[in-house]
Amino acid sequence: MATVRLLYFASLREAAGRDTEAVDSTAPDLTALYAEVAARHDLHWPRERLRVAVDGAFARWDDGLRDGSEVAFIPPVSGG
Amino acid sequence: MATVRLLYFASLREAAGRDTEAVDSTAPDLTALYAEVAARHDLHWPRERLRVAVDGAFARWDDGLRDGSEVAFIPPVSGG
Amino acid sequence: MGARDQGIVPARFELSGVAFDIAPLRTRLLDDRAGAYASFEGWVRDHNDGRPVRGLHYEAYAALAATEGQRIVEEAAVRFAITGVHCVHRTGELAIGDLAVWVGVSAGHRGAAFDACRFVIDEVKARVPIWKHERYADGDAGWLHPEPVAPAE
Amino acid sequence: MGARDQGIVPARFELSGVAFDIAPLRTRLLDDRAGAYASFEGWVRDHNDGRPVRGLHYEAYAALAATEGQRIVEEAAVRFAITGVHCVHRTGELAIGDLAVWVGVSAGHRGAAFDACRFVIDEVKARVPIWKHERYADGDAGWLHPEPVAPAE
Repeated sequence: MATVRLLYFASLREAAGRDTEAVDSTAPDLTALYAEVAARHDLHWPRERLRVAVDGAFARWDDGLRDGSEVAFIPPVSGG
Repeated sequence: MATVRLLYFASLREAAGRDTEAVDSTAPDLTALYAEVAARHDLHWPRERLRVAVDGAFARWDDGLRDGSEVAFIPPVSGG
Repeated sequence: MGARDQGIVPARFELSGVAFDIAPLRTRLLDDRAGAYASFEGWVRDHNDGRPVRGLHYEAYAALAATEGQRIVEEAAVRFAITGVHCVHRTGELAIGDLAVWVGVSAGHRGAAFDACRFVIDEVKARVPIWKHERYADGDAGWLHPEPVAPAE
Repeated sequence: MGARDQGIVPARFELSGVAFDIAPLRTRLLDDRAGAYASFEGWVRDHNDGRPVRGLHYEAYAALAATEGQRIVEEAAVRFAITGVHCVHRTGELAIGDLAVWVGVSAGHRGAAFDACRFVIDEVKARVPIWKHERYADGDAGWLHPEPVAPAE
Protein backbone atom coordinates (compact mmCIF):
# COMPACT_ATOMS: atom_id res chain seq x y z
CA MET A 1 0.00 0.00 0.00
CA ALA A 2 1.37 3.38 -1.07
CA THR A 3 -0.11 6.80 -0.52
CA VAL A 4 0.52 9.09 -3.50
CA ARG A 5 -0.68 12.53 -4.49
CA LEU A 6 -2.21 12.69 -7.98
CA LEU A 7 -2.09 15.82 -10.17
CA TYR A 8 -4.49 16.45 -13.06
CA PHE A 9 -4.07 18.99 -15.83
CA ALA A 10 -6.11 20.47 -18.69
CA SER A 11 -8.93 18.22 -19.92
CA LEU A 12 -7.91 15.45 -17.52
CA ARG A 13 -8.41 17.90 -14.67
CA GLU A 14 -11.84 18.85 -15.97
CA ALA A 15 -12.81 15.20 -16.45
CA ALA A 16 -11.62 14.26 -12.96
CA GLY A 17 -13.32 17.31 -11.46
CA ARG A 18 -10.26 18.15 -9.37
CA ASP A 19 -6.65 19.23 -9.80
CA THR A 20 -5.21 17.01 -7.07
CA GLU A 21 -6.16 14.21 -4.74
CA ALA A 22 -4.44 11.81 -2.33
CA VAL A 23 -4.98 8.12 -3.05
CA ASP A 24 -4.00 4.91 -1.28
CA SER A 25 -3.26 2.18 -3.80
CA THR A 26 -1.87 -1.32 -4.01
CA ALA A 27 -1.27 -0.97 -7.75
CA PRO A 28 2.05 -2.65 -8.63
CA ASP A 29 3.00 0.03 -11.17
CA LEU A 30 1.87 3.33 -12.71
CA THR A 31 -0.02 1.53 -15.49
CA ALA A 32 -2.22 -0.16 -12.92
CA LEU A 33 -2.56 3.05 -10.93
CA TYR A 34 -3.86 4.88 -14.02
CA ALA A 35 -6.32 2.05 -14.71
CA GLU A 36 -7.72 2.39 -11.17
CA VAL A 37 -7.97 6.16 -11.43
CA ALA A 38 -9.45 6.14 -14.94
CA ALA A 39 -12.17 3.71 -13.83
CA ARG A 40 -13.04 5.71 -10.72
CA HIS A 41 -13.23 9.10 -12.52
CA ASP A 42 -14.48 7.77 -15.86
CA LEU A 43 -11.45 9.19 -17.72
CA HIS A 44 -11.56 8.39 -21.40
CA TRP A 45 -7.93 9.02 -22.32
CA PRO A 46 -6.23 5.77 -23.35
CA ARG A 47 -2.97 5.38 -21.46
CA GLU A 48 -1.04 5.23 -24.74
CA ARG A 49 -1.87 8.91 -25.39
CA LEU A 50 -0.58 10.02 -21.98
CA ARG A 51 2.81 10.39 -20.36
CA VAL A 52 3.39 9.97 -16.66
CA ALA A 53 5.61 11.95 -14.29
CA VAL A 54 6.69 11.27 -10.74
CA ASP A 55 7.92 14.03 -8.45
CA GLY A 56 8.37 16.47 -11.33
CA ALA A 57 10.28 14.17 -13.71
CA PHE A 58 8.99 12.00 -16.54
CA ALA A 59 8.71 8.36 -15.44
CA ARG A 60 8.03 4.96 -17.01
CA TRP A 61 4.64 3.31 -16.86
CA ASP A 62 6.16 0.15 -15.41
CA ASP A 63 7.78 2.04 -12.53
CA GLY A 64 6.39 1.01 -9.13
CA LEU A 65 4.60 3.41 -6.77
CA ARG A 66 6.76 5.25 -4.24
CA ASP A 67 4.98 6.05 -1.01
CA GLY A 68 4.63 9.80 -0.55
CA SER A 69 5.39 10.63 -4.20
CA GLU A 70 3.52 13.00 -6.51
CA VAL A 71 2.20 11.41 -9.71
CA ALA A 72 0.93 13.36 -12.75
CA PHE A 73 -0.79 11.96 -15.84
CA ILE A 74 0.18 14.18 -18.78
CA PRO A 75 -2.24 14.57 -21.70
CA PRO A 76 -0.83 15.70 -25.08
CA VAL A 77 0.75 19.12 -24.66
CA SER A 78 -0.11 22.26 -26.66
CA GLY A 79 2.27 25.01 -25.64
CA GLY A 80 4.10 27.29 -28.04
CA MET B 1 30.71 55.54 -80.14
CA ALA B 2 28.84 55.68 -76.82
CA THR B 3 29.54 57.81 -73.79
CA VAL B 4 28.85 55.97 -70.55
CA ARG B 5 29.43 56.71 -66.90
CA LEU B 6 31.30 53.98 -65.06
CA LEU B 7 30.83 53.25 -61.35
CA TYR B 8 33.39 51.41 -59.23
CA PHE B 9 32.83 49.84 -55.83
CA ALA B 10 34.86 48.30 -53.01
CA SER B 11 38.20 46.86 -54.14
CA LEU B 12 37.49 47.69 -57.78
CA ARG B 13 37.10 51.32 -56.75
CA GLU B 14 40.40 51.21 -54.90
CA ALA B 15 42.16 49.53 -57.83
CA ALA B 16 40.76 52.03 -60.33
CA GLY B 17 41.59 54.92 -58.02
CA ARG B 18 38.19 56.55 -58.57
CA ASP B 19 34.55 55.85 -57.89
CA THR B 20 33.26 57.10 -61.20
CA GLU B 21 34.44 58.25 -64.61
CA ALA B 22 32.96 59.11 -68.01
CA VAL B 23 34.31 57.09 -70.93
CA ASP B 24 33.80 57.14 -74.67
CA SER B 25 33.94 53.67 -76.12
CA THR B 26 33.30 51.80 -79.34
CA ALA B 27 33.11 48.48 -77.49
CA PRO B 28 30.34 46.35 -79.01
CA ASP B 29 29.18 44.99 -75.66
CA LEU B 30 29.80 45.16 -71.92
CA THR B 31 32.33 42.33 -72.07
CA ALA B 32 34.51 44.38 -74.41
CA LEU B 33 33.95 47.52 -72.35
CA TYR B 34 35.22 45.76 -69.22
CA ALA B 35 38.26 44.47 -71.14
CA GLU B 36 39.13 48.05 -72.18
CA VAL B 37 38.67 49.40 -68.67
CA ALA B 38 40.53 46.55 -66.98
CA ALA B 39 43.52 47.09 -69.29
CA ARG B 40 43.55 50.85 -68.71
CA HIS B 41 43.31 50.65 -64.91
CA ASP B 42 45.19 47.38 -64.47
CA LEU B 43 42.20 45.68 -62.81
CA HIS B 44 42.92 42.10 -61.92
CA TRP B 45 39.38 40.80 -61.44
CA PRO B 46 38.51 38.24 -64.13
CA ARG B 47 35.21 39.14 -65.70
CA GLU B 48 33.77 35.77 -64.67
CA ARG B 49 33.91 36.82 -61.01
CA LEU B 50 32.02 40.07 -61.66
CA ARG B 51 28.44 40.98 -62.44
CA VAL B 52 27.49 44.01 -64.49
CA ALA B 53 24.64 46.47 -64.03
CA VAL B 54 23.28 49.18 -66.31
CA ASP B 55 21.25 52.08 -64.98
CA GLY B 56 20.67 50.43 -61.61
CA ALA B 57 19.58 46.99 -62.88
CA PHE B 58 21.61 43.83 -63.43
CA ALA B 59 22.50 43.42 -67.11
CA ARG B 60 24.04 40.76 -69.39
CA TRP B 61 27.63 40.90 -70.49
CA ASP B 62 26.60 40.62 -74.15
CA ASP B 63 24.30 43.64 -73.91
CA GLY B 64 25.42 46.55 -76.10
CA LEU B 65 26.39 49.96 -74.73
CA ARG B 66 23.62 52.52 -74.47
CA ASP B 67 24.79 56.09 -74.92
CA GLY B 68 24.31 58.08 -71.71
CA SER B 69 23.87 55.01 -69.50
CA GLU B 70 25.49 54.26 -66.14
CA VAL B 71 27.51 51.03 -66.02
CA ALA B 72 28.70 49.34 -62.82
CA PHE B 73 31.05 46.38 -62.52
CA ILE B 74 30.03 44.45 -59.41
CA PRO B 75 32.66 42.46 -57.50
CA PRO B 76 31.48 39.61 -55.23
CA VAL B 77 29.23 41.05 -52.55
CA SER B 78 29.68 40.68 -48.79
CA GLY B 79 26.70 42.22 -47.06
CA GLY B 80 24.76 40.61 -44.21
CA MET C 1 32.67 27.82 -31.37
CA GLY C 2 34.85 29.06 -28.59
CA ALA C 3 31.94 29.52 -26.23
CA ARG C 4 30.91 25.91 -26.56
CA ASP C 5 34.46 24.67 -26.22
CA GLN C 6 34.70 26.62 -22.99
CA GLY C 7 31.40 25.16 -21.79
CA ILE C 8 29.96 28.53 -20.86
CA VAL C 9 26.99 28.85 -23.17
CA PRO C 10 24.21 30.58 -21.23
CA ALA C 11 21.04 28.48 -21.63
CA ARG C 12 17.89 29.45 -19.82
CA PHE C 13 14.21 28.50 -19.86
CA GLU C 14 11.51 30.26 -17.87
CA LEU C 15 7.77 30.34 -17.39
CA SER C 16 6.17 33.74 -16.92
CA GLY C 17 2.72 34.30 -15.49
CA VAL C 18 2.71 37.89 -16.75
CA ALA C 19 3.57 39.73 -19.96
CA PHE C 20 7.33 40.23 -20.34
CA ASP C 21 9.63 42.52 -22.32
CA ILE C 22 11.86 40.90 -24.91
CA ALA C 23 14.32 43.79 -25.21
CA PRO C 24 16.33 43.20 -22.01
CA LEU C 25 16.38 39.44 -22.64
CA ARG C 26 17.75 40.03 -26.15
CA THR C 27 20.37 42.38 -24.75
CA ARG C 28 21.65 39.66 -22.45
CA LEU C 29 22.34 37.48 -25.49
CA LEU C 30 24.53 40.12 -27.16
CA ASP C 31 28.08 38.86 -27.35
CA ASP C 32 31.09 40.31 -29.17
CA ARG C 33 31.88 36.83 -30.49
CA ALA C 34 28.40 36.46 -31.96
CA GLY C 35 27.69 37.51 -35.53
CA ALA C 36 24.17 36.14 -35.69
CA TYR C 37 20.99 36.29 -33.63
CA ALA C 38 17.78 34.44 -34.49
CA SER C 39 14.57 34.77 -32.57
CA PHE C 40 11.09 33.32 -32.64
CA GLU C 41 7.90 34.68 -31.15
CA GLY C 42 4.58 32.90 -30.89
CA TRP C 43 1.62 35.28 -30.85
CA VAL C 44 -2.03 34.57 -30.03
CA ARG C 45 -3.87 34.44 -33.37
CA ASP C 46 -7.45 35.52 -33.91
CA HIS C 47 -8.34 32.12 -35.37
CA ASN C 48 -7.35 28.45 -35.17
CA ASP C 49 -8.32 25.78 -37.69
CA GLY C 50 -10.75 28.25 -39.22
CA ARG C 51 -12.54 29.09 -35.95
CA PRO C 52 -12.46 32.69 -34.68
CA VAL C 53 -10.65 32.81 -31.33
CA ARG C 54 -11.43 35.38 -28.65
CA GLY C 55 -8.69 34.58 -26.18
CA LEU C 56 -6.85 31.79 -24.48
CA HIS C 57 -5.35 30.48 -21.33
CA TYR C 58 -2.14 28.47 -20.84
CA GLU C 59 -1.95 25.99 -17.99
CA ALA C 60 1.41 24.46 -17.07
CA TYR C 61 2.66 21.72 -14.83
CA ALA C 62 5.15 24.28 -13.62
CA ALA C 63 7.74 22.09 -11.91
CA LEU C 64 8.04 19.66 -14.82
CA ALA C 65 7.73 22.37 -17.47
CA ALA C 66 10.66 24.23 -15.94
CA THR C 67 12.93 21.18 -15.85
CA GLU C 68 11.92 19.91 -19.30
CA GLY C 69 12.27 23.38 -20.84
CA GLN C 70 15.68 23.80 -19.24
CA ARG C 71 16.71 20.40 -20.60
CA ILE C 72 15.71 21.51 -24.11
CA VAL C 73 17.77 24.72 -24.09
CA GLU C 74 20.74 22.81 -22.68
CA GLU C 75 20.38 20.23 -25.45
CA ALA C 76 20.42 23.09 -27.95
CA ALA C 77 23.62 24.46 -26.41
CA VAL C 78 25.30 21.08 -26.90
CA ARG C 79 23.96 20.27 -30.38
CA PHE C 80 24.55 23.65 -32.06
CA ALA C 81 27.51 26.06 -32.24
CA ILE C 82 25.77 28.85 -30.35
CA THR C 83 26.85 31.46 -27.81
CA GLY C 84 23.56 31.75 -25.90
CA VAL C 85 19.93 30.60 -25.84
CA HIS C 86 16.92 31.74 -23.86
CA CYS C 87 13.24 30.79 -23.98
CA VAL C 88 10.32 32.22 -22.02
CA HIS C 89 6.80 30.78 -22.17
CA ARG C 90 3.70 32.53 -20.85
CA THR C 91 1.13 30.96 -18.60
CA GLY C 92 -2.27 32.33 -17.61
CA GLU C 93 -4.72 34.49 -19.54
CA LEU C 94 -3.71 35.91 -22.97
CA ALA C 95 -5.52 38.12 -25.47
CA ILE C 96 -5.28 38.21 -29.28
CA GLY C 97 -1.87 39.51 -30.32
CA ASP C 98 -0.24 38.74 -26.97
CA LEU C 99 3.19 37.14 -26.91
CA ALA C 100 2.87 33.47 -25.88
CA VAL C 101 6.46 32.29 -26.26
CA TRP C 102 9.83 33.78 -27.16
CA VAL C 103 13.08 32.07 -28.16
CA GLY C 104 16.33 33.99 -28.71
CA VAL C 105 19.63 32.46 -29.86
CA SER C 106 23.00 34.08 -30.50
CA ALA C 107 25.75 32.32 -32.46
CA GLY C 108 28.89 32.89 -34.45
CA HIS C 109 27.09 32.18 -37.73
CA ARG C 110 23.51 32.28 -38.89
CA GLY C 111 23.08 28.58 -39.66
CA ALA C 112 23.50 27.53 -36.05
CA ALA C 113 21.37 30.43 -34.79
CA PHE C 114 18.43 29.47 -37.03
CA ASP C 115 18.77 25.74 -36.42
CA ALA C 116 18.96 26.08 -32.64
CA CYS C 117 16.04 28.51 -32.54
CA ARG C 118 13.90 26.14 -34.59
CA PHE C 119 14.98 23.17 -32.48
CA VAL C 120 14.00 24.89 -29.24
CA ILE C 121 10.51 25.94 -30.32
CA ASP C 122 9.82 22.55 -31.92
CA GLU C 123 10.91 20.68 -28.81
CA VAL C 124 9.06 23.03 -26.46
CA LYS C 125 5.85 22.48 -28.40
CA ALA C 126 6.36 18.72 -28.37
CA ARG C 127 7.66 18.08 -24.87
CA VAL C 128 6.95 20.82 -22.33
CA PRO C 129 3.80 20.20 -20.23
CA ILE C 130 1.85 23.33 -21.11
CA TRP C 131 -1.73 23.22 -22.37
CA LYS C 132 -3.69 25.77 -24.35
CA HIS C 133 -7.33 26.44 -23.61
CA GLU C 134 -9.04 28.42 -26.36
CA ARG C 135 -12.25 30.43 -26.15
CA TYR C 136 -14.06 30.80 -29.46
CA ALA C 137 -16.22 33.61 -30.76
CA ASP C 138 -19.28 31.28 -30.78
CA GLY C 139 -19.04 30.83 -26.99
CA ASP C 140 -17.49 27.37 -27.18
CA ALA C 141 -14.16 26.66 -25.48
CA GLY C 142 -11.80 23.74 -25.10
CA TRP C 143 -8.40 22.32 -24.38
CA LEU C 144 -6.03 21.60 -27.26
CA HIS C 145 -4.50 18.13 -27.15
CA PRO C 146 -2.83 17.60 -30.52
CA GLU C 147 -2.42 14.15 -32.00
CA PRO C 148 1.03 12.76 -31.14
CA VAL C 149 2.24 12.84 -34.75
CA ALA C 150 0.97 16.26 -35.72
CA PRO C 151 1.74 17.34 -39.30
CA ALA C 152 4.66 19.76 -39.46
CA GLU C 153 3.39 23.31 -39.75
CA MET D 1 -2.63 32.19 -45.97
CA GLY D 2 -5.40 34.73 -46.23
CA ALA D 3 -2.96 37.60 -46.50
CA ARG D 4 -1.25 36.07 -49.49
CA ASP D 5 -4.52 35.19 -51.17
CA GLN D 6 -5.53 38.80 -50.83
CA GLY D 7 -2.22 39.92 -52.27
CA ILE D 8 -1.55 42.40 -49.50
CA VAL D 9 1.59 41.04 -47.86
CA PRO D 10 3.72 44.02 -46.80
CA ALA D 11 7.25 43.45 -48.10
CA ARG D 12 9.90 46.11 -47.59
CA PHE D 13 13.66 46.41 -47.95
CA GLU D 14 15.68 49.44 -46.89
CA LEU D 15 19.24 50.64 -46.54
CA SER D 16 20.05 52.73 -43.50
CA GLY D 17 23.11 54.94 -43.15
CA VAL D 18 22.56 55.24 -39.41
CA ALA D 19 21.75 52.93 -36.50
CA PHE D 20 18.06 52.03 -36.38
CA ASP D 21 15.63 50.70 -33.77
CA ILE D 22 14.11 47.30 -34.40
CA ALA D 23 11.18 47.70 -31.99
CA PRO D 24 8.94 49.94 -34.14
CA LEU D 25 9.72 47.84 -37.24
CA ARG D 26 8.72 44.66 -35.41
CA THR D 27 5.52 46.33 -34.21
CA ARG D 28 4.51 47.06 -37.80
CA LEU D 29 4.69 43.33 -38.55
CA LEU D 30 2.24 42.44 -35.75
CA ASP D 31 -0.95 41.07 -37.26
CA ASP D 32 -3.90 39.41 -35.56
CA ARG D 33 -3.84 36.68 -38.21
CA ALA D 34 -0.18 35.91 -37.49
CA GLY D 35 0.75 33.27 -34.92
CA ALA D 36 4.47 33.29 -35.64
CA TYR D 37 7.28 35.82 -35.97
CA ALA D 38 10.87 34.95 -36.85
CA SER D 39 13.68 37.45 -36.96
CA PHE D 40 17.36 37.51 -37.78
CA GLU D 41 20.01 40.03 -36.79
CA GLY D 42 23.55 40.22 -38.07
CA TRP D 43 25.95 41.78 -35.57
CA VAL D 44 29.51 42.95 -36.09
CA ARG D 45 31.74 40.28 -34.57
CA ASP D 46 35.06 40.93 -32.89
CA HIS D 47 36.80 38.45 -35.20
CA ASN D 48 36.56 36.97 -38.68
CA ASP D 49 38.36 33.84 -39.86
CA GLY D 50 40.39 33.95 -36.66
CA ARG D 51 41.57 37.57 -37.10
CA PRO D 52 40.62 40.11 -34.42
CA VAL D 53 38.41 42.80 -35.98
CA ARG D 54 38.32 46.37 -34.72
CA GLY D 55 35.49 47.72 -36.86
CA LEU D 56 34.05 47.76 -40.32
CA HIS D 57 32.46 49.76 -43.03
CA TYR D 58 29.68 48.77 -45.45
CA GLU D 59 29.63 50.30 -48.92
CA ALA D 60 26.56 49.85 -51.12
CA TYR D 61 25.62 50.51 -54.71
CA ALA D 62 22.53 52.12 -53.25
CA ALA D 63 20.23 52.26 -56.27
CA LEU D 64 20.81 48.64 -57.24
CA ALA D 65 20.88 47.40 -53.64
CA ALA D 66 17.47 48.93 -53.01
CA THR D 67 15.87 47.35 -56.06
CA GLU D 68 17.53 43.96 -55.60
CA GLY D 69 16.70 43.90 -51.88
CA GLN D 70 13.09 44.80 -52.62
CA ARG D 71 12.94 42.03 -55.21
CA ILE D 72 14.14 39.52 -52.58
CA VAL D 73 11.50 40.40 -49.98
CA GLU D 74 8.80 40.31 -52.66
CA GLU D 75 10.02 36.88 -53.76
CA ALA D 76 9.74 35.77 -50.13
CA ALA D 77 6.15 37.06 -49.98
CA VAL D 78 5.26 34.94 -53.00
CA ARG D 79 7.18 31.78 -52.06
CA PHE D 80 6.13 31.49 -48.41
CA ALA D 81 2.80 31.70 -46.57
CA ILE D 82 3.69 34.84 -44.64
CA THR D 83 1.81 37.94 -43.53
CA GLY D 84 4.70 40.43 -43.67
CA VAL D 85 8.45 40.76 -44.26
CA HIS D 86 10.89 43.60 -43.68
CA CYS D 87 14.67 43.84 -44.02
CA VAL D 88 16.97 46.74 -43.20
CA HIS D 89 20.71 46.71 -43.98
CA ARG D 90 23.18 49.20 -42.57
CA THR D 91 25.73 51.13 -44.62
CA GLY D 92 28.64 53.22 -43.38
CA GLU D 93 30.81 52.82 -40.30
CA LEU D 94 29.99 50.14 -37.71
CA ALA D 95 31.61 49.16 -34.41
CA ILE D 96 31.85 45.75 -32.73
CA GLY D 97 28.41 44.64 -31.56
CA ASP D 98 26.54 47.00 -33.90
CA LEU D 99 23.53 45.74 -35.79
CA ALA D 100 24.44 45.26 -39.47
CA VAL D 101 21.25 43.74 -40.83
CA TRP D 102 17.79 42.85 -39.53
CA VAL D 103 15.10 40.62 -41.06
CA GLY D 104 11.64 40.25 -39.53
CA VAL D 105 8.89 37.97 -40.83
CA SER D 106 5.36 37.35 -39.54
CA ALA D 107 3.29 34.34 -40.63
CA GLY D 108 0.38 32.15 -39.67
CA HIS D 109 2.69 29.30 -38.69
CA ARG D 110 6.29 29.00 -37.64
CA GLY D 111 7.55 26.93 -40.57
CA ALA D 112 6.89 29.67 -43.10
CA ALA D 113 8.22 32.37 -40.77
CA PHE D 114 11.55 30.58 -40.29
CA ASP D 115 11.88 29.57 -43.94
CA ALA D 116 11.15 33.05 -45.27
CA CYS D 117 13.50 34.70 -42.77
CA ARG D 118 16.31 32.35 -43.72
CA PHE D 119 15.59 32.84 -47.43
CA VAL D 120 15.78 36.62 -47.15
CA ILE D 121 19.09 36.76 -45.30
CA ASP D 122 20.65 34.11 -47.56
CA GLU D 123 19.58 35.94 -50.71
CA VAL D 124 20.59 39.35 -49.37
CA LYS D 125 24.07 38.03 -48.62
CA ALA D 126 24.33 36.46 -52.06
CA ARG D 127 22.75 39.09 -54.29
CA VAL D 128 22.57 42.60 -52.84
CA PRO D 129 25.48 44.84 -53.88
CA ILE D 130 26.87 45.69 -50.46
CA TRP D 131 30.53 45.23 -49.56
CA LYS D 132 32.16 44.84 -46.17
CA HIS D 133 35.48 46.52 -45.43
CA GLU D 134 37.09 45.17 -42.25
CA ARG D 135 39.77 46.82 -40.13
CA TYR D 136 41.89 44.36 -38.16
CA ALA D 137 43.57 44.75 -34.80
CA ASP D 138 46.99 44.39 -36.47
CA GLY D 139 46.36 47.55 -38.53
CA ASP D 140 45.61 45.71 -41.75
CA ALA D 141 42.30 46.28 -43.55
CA GLY D 142 40.55 45.00 -46.61
CA TRP D 143 37.43 44.39 -48.63
CA LEU D 144 35.64 41.06 -48.34
CA HIS D 145 34.83 39.46 -51.70
CA PRO D 146 33.75 35.90 -50.94
CA GLU D 147 34.24 33.11 -53.43
CA PRO D 148 31.06 32.63 -55.49
CA VAL D 149 30.36 29.17 -54.08
CA ALA D 150 31.07 29.92 -50.44
CA PRO D 151 30.59 26.99 -48.06
CA ALA D 152 27.28 27.23 -46.19
CA GLU D 153 27.86 28.65 -42.75
